[in-house]
Amino acid sequence: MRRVFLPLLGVALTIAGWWLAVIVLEIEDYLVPTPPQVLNTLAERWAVLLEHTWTTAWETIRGFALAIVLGVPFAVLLAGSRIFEQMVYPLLITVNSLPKVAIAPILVVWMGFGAGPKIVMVLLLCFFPIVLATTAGLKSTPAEIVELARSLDAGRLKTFWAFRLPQALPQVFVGLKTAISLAVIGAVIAEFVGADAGLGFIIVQSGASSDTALAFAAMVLLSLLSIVLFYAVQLAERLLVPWASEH
Amino acid sequence: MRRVFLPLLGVALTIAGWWLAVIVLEIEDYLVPTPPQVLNTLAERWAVLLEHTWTTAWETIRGFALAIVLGVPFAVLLAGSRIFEQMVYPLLITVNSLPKVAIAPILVVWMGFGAGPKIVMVLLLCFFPIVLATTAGLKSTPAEIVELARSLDAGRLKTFWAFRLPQALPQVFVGLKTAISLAVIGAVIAEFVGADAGLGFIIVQSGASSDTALAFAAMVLLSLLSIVLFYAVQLAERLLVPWASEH
Amino acid sequence: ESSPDLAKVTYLTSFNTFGRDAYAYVAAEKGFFEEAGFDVEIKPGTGSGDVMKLIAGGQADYGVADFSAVAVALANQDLPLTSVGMIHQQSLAALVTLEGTGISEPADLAGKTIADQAGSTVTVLFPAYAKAAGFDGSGVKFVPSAPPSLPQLLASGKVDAVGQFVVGKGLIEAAAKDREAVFLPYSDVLPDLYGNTLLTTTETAESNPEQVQKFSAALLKGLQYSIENPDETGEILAAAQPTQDAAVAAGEVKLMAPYVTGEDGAAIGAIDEARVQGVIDELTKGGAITKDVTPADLVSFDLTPPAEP
Amino acid sequence: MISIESVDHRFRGRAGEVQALAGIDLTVETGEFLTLVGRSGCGKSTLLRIVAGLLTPTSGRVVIDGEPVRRPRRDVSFMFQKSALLPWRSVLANVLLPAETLRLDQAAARRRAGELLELTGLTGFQKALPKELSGGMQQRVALCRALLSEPRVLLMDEPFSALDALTREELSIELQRIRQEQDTTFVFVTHSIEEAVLLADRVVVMRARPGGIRRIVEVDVPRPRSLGHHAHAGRVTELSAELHELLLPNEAA
Amino acid sequence: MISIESVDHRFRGRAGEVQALAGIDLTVETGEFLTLVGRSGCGKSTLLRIVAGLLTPTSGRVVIDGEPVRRPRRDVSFMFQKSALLPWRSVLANVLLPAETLRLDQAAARRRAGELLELTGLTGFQKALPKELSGGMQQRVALCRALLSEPRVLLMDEPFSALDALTREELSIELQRIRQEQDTTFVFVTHSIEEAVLLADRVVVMRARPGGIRRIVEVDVPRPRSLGHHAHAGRVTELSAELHELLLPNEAA
Ligand SMILES: Nc1ncnc2c1ncn2[C@@H]1O[C@H](COP(=O)(O)OP(=O)(O)OP(=O)(O)O)[C@@H](O)[C@H]1O
Ligand SMILES: Nc1ncnc2c1ncn2[C@@H]1O[C@H](COP(=O)(O)OP(=O)(O)OP(=O)(O)O)[C@@H](O)[C@H]1O
Ligand SMILES: Cc1ncc(C[n+]2csc(CCO)c2C)c(N)n1
Ligand SMILES: [Mg+2]
Ligand SMILES: [Mg+2]
Repeated sequence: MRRVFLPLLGVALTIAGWWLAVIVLEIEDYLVPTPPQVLNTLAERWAVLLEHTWTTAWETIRGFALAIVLGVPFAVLLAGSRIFEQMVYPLLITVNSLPKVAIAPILVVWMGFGAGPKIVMVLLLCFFPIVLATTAGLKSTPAEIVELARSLDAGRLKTFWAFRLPQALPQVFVGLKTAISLAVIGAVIAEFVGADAGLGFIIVQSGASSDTALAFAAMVLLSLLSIVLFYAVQLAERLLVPWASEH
Repeated sequence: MRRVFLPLLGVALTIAGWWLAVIVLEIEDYLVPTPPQVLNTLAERWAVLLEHTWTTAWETIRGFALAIVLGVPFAVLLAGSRIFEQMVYPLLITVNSLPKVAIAPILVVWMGFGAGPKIVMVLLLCFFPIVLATTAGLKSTPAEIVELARSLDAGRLKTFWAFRLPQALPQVFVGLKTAISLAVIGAVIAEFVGADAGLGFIIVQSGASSDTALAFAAMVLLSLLSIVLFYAVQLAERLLVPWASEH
Repeated sequence: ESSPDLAKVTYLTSFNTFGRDAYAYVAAEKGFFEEAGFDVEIKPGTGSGDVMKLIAGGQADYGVADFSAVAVALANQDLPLTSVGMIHQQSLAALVTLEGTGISEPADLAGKTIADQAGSTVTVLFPAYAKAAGFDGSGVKFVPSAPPSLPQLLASGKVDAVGQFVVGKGLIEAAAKDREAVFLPYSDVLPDLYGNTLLTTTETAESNPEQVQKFSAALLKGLQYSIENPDETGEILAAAQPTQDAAVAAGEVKLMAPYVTGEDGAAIGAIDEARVQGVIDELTKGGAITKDVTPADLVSFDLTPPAEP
Repeated sequence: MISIESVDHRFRGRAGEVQALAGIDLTVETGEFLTLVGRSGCGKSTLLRIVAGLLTPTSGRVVIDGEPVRRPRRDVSFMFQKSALLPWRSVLANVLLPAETLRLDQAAARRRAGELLELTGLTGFQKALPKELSGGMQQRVALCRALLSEPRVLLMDEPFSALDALTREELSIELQRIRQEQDTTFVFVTHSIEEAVLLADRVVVMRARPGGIRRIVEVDVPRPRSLGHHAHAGRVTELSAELHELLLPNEAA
Repeated sequence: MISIESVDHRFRGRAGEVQALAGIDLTVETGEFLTLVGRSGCGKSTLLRIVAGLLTPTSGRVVIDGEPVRRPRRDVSFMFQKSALLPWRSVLANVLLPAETLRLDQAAARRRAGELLELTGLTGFQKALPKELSGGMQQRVALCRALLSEPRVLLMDEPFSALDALTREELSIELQRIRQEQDTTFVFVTHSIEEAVLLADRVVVMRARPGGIRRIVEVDVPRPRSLGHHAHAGRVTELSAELHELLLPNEAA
């Protein structure tokens, strides 16, 4: 009960805080609309907006899954070889530090207007946090567990699956949660360039027509999407790491 | 020696890879320039570029520092109270999931054209990874250390400083490293929107004059800045967490 | 639904799917493209720079971009692009301020602060504009800002004026609430400045000139129809793009109409070599163009519609 | 005085519910040295943690010096079964930890830490990190830490389990000295009957599942005591045999 | 046969360099039960880890069955001083771990795991997580794990330190049975002289700093042996006294 109720209360408080801010700070509604204006827009256009939300969600999910599939093995390589790590880190940081808005057009020129560039952008944003956290998690295996694995003559693969990964899972999930919260942004940024669907497209459209209520409606959906995805990851964590109780 | 040499080799390989990609994939230079073109630009305009790099760096550093100063205590509150955590998380995710490019203009309208919006933007990007990792770190204190702290009648503050934080530091640093790699992007995105200095400004400007070599020169400096800041954080980690050897 | 003998082409709007770009949807809806033998996929563009890259990179066959931006890009870089038809005979670029700020004519701008997209036509050609308008532009401070924030910066009083297209009147007034927007179009003092132009690759222009001309003619027919029927245009756009408002779009089209035809009554789409040279000269003076370019480097004059109607 | 009043404790775990303690009633006099013996898993650690205020019993309560225990007390020191050293602190810093949390006089604490490290044979390892120590050395560091604050009550959970006979004996003597000088109350868990008899005024023998008190054996051997041959060797052997008997599984008692 | 050939080991730590082992020469026959005793910190665990192939000695080498040890061998099982259980695995899954890594027959391994858990009194805790067990129960789980694969060589580092006397005795008998049936070679570290004498063919007494062998004592008491009173009690007492003597700090021997 509380697990569902408190987050909902949190959402309610967020909305209340926003409304209060709009009133108290006398923010003009061309800058930040009031919740009723946004709710109105949501109510009026929900069918269209939901469709665009789904477009963004599906891009996000695919990119995120790809980031896990590529990032975790990459982290295993990094954790396994100090030389590889030291050589590859600068490249990783470079890729991560490029402003994604600036490289989005390049991706579209390469890959076209389809879901490709969006998925790649989500991947680009999610990869680093996943790799960083997973590497750190894999490396933090306690000495006695490493020795145990060695003494049991566990091969590389077995050591990874049976000893290092389960131990690293709590940290891997920190990376996944950081990543999923960025993932949606990745899709949206890619949609800013070369898209005719998705919440990012809606935001650009509304931005250029000063329809702040529409822009905020899209951002509300974006946030909800992020929250849902975040809690989905958290649920996966609860199921996969039940032994790591918190203190 | 190796600690410096291998990352440099990594940088060299990155550049070589880029060059190769430009040649093999027959990428046109209006899209991606070749390394010599970029080096040329760097050589010709290094004085100006360095000044802009410094602008971005200083914004980044202040925003990152602010994110630590605000994020760590916030994480302490989150780790300490389950109710607070469950209520506040949706808000955090919301803030984190907003595409920063979309809210940058609002910040500029509020705070003007100075360093303010840039610092806030860096803060916005850095806050979540720091909070997430720190919270996870603080919560992963082993049961026996929690009991030890309790049995020694350590107060809340002492428990934090002497027991939980040192134990969480390796994980905190994962958050800091994720954050610092995003920090520079924050500054750059804010500069896209309303600035007359900084690497973000250079990128926008070069875009308008179709000077891709200049844009890439700025991105090279951006990457170097990110790499330097990343390794600075890593150095801090080495100094502060020497006891956590890696396995 | 699409007939197999139609040529499939991709077309990019200049920026998103507003009234100012609605004519492409009109050409599609009214069947002009199909009549000309095309099955056109219309994609929203994201500004001149991206449109040029996407066409050059082969992701789109045709697209629309600001002619000044095209001139700068083609002069400074090796972009395999060419103009094959002019959408706006006069540039839509303008400076906008609000009533009550004490600016009603160009000279009032002296010493003021203006926000504009970095490197946009408004910024680049401001010295030429000031000179032509006869005031001292050297004291004006330009603050580079993101396009979406421009109306808000103006409304909040952070700046005295912003760069904007003349069709953005509704946009500005939506932000400024009851205050009226005062537009100072560049075309008032720089009538030779072109607005958006239709682009394709030099390769397409050389290898398939008939196709280019057919496409251009179909698109321009849509343009013509749209300025003649702005309200219907708004509805066509809203039908194709549910997030657009028909009335707002119609308003934009009405504002844009005089810029499409131009003052001298040139045919829709026509490009004049002398005027192009004039644009190049101004951009060179302003420092935006640093290399030698000729009008022929920018425009395929043999493919453009004839100047006289 | 510590009085344990009808304490029950149940754990709910993966393997179902475990009744760890049932109906424990016990009084420990001030200055008494009480040892707890019993088979592995019979609830000794659980009982000690309840006395320490680290665990709230399912029912019943513990009263120390007239005050019901709700949370750890400053005058009670607990030595855990696992050393629980802070891996980022040097040996010395680990030992000095209570000086920080309990705000002891720093200079005096440092002096005492030096003495304790000397006593436990750890001089020269002050700067070492816990992971650089052998198992027994880690246990000795934990012992030093528990002794630093000169507490009124010392709860020790198998403090000598990783130590050799000689070290055990030396440290046993030290514990007896501390008790004599400071009138400290000891509750001491051990698996060594020898140790129990050597140190205790009374030995509490526990039974398992559910954990309960089987018998309390008074050790009526005069002090100072030491291992090996002495005047009361006969009585010691007798007591040891009795305790051995009591620890047998079937309910012989 | 295990032969340890002039093994030296130095650790470089925060507190400077520690010479943990110096010039160790020792041969353990196949099927022999060797116990290692020595004061805490004298290098017992270090020696065991070198034999296990977990640590490469600074100089010297270990040869098992004619093959120099470079990394852990599949036929050698190591039981750590700290239990080293995987916290995310149930008791049963922890015990079955070697079956996975060494690819033992699954059905047979499950049967054996059930027997071992029964033997160590852990039936009913198969599904429990390690943190839900008492210290001694955890140690028993680690013991079951070490025994699962029926190794040729068993290296055990204080395997009974957290167990009560009775459980120790029961498990000692089991170890002796295993040795008899499978001709397993044991190297067994303990702090209990009683245990050393009860189990060993030979007891190696180590000296500390640097760790070395002080004396090797042959236990010439016929098997089966058990604690308490029996025919050879006199010899056992004698040997125990000798070992006590040898463990004294000053170089008496
Ligand atoms: N990882 C390490 N780094 C530095 N020094 C170490 C390390 N491991 C052990 N030592 C040192 O080596 C010496 C021997 O340690 P070892 O663990 O072998 O002792 P032990 O005989 O097993 O002691 P105990 O009976 O207490 O377990 C000790 O002085 C210890 O400080
Ligand atoms: N956190 C826990 N969750 C579930 N069960 C627990 C927990 N802690 C202890 N138990 C159970 O309570 C019982 C008593 O445990 P306790 O640690 O008190 O035993 P002990 O007498 O100290 O044993 P040992 O001599 O082995 O240390 C055991 O059966 C154990 O499984
Ligand atoms: C989000 C966004 N909205 C509108 C435009 C188009 N636009 C409006 S004002 C202006 C500058 C004119 O000087 C431009 C290009 C854009 N590019 N990006
Ligand atoms: Mg216990
Ligand atoms: Mg040891």
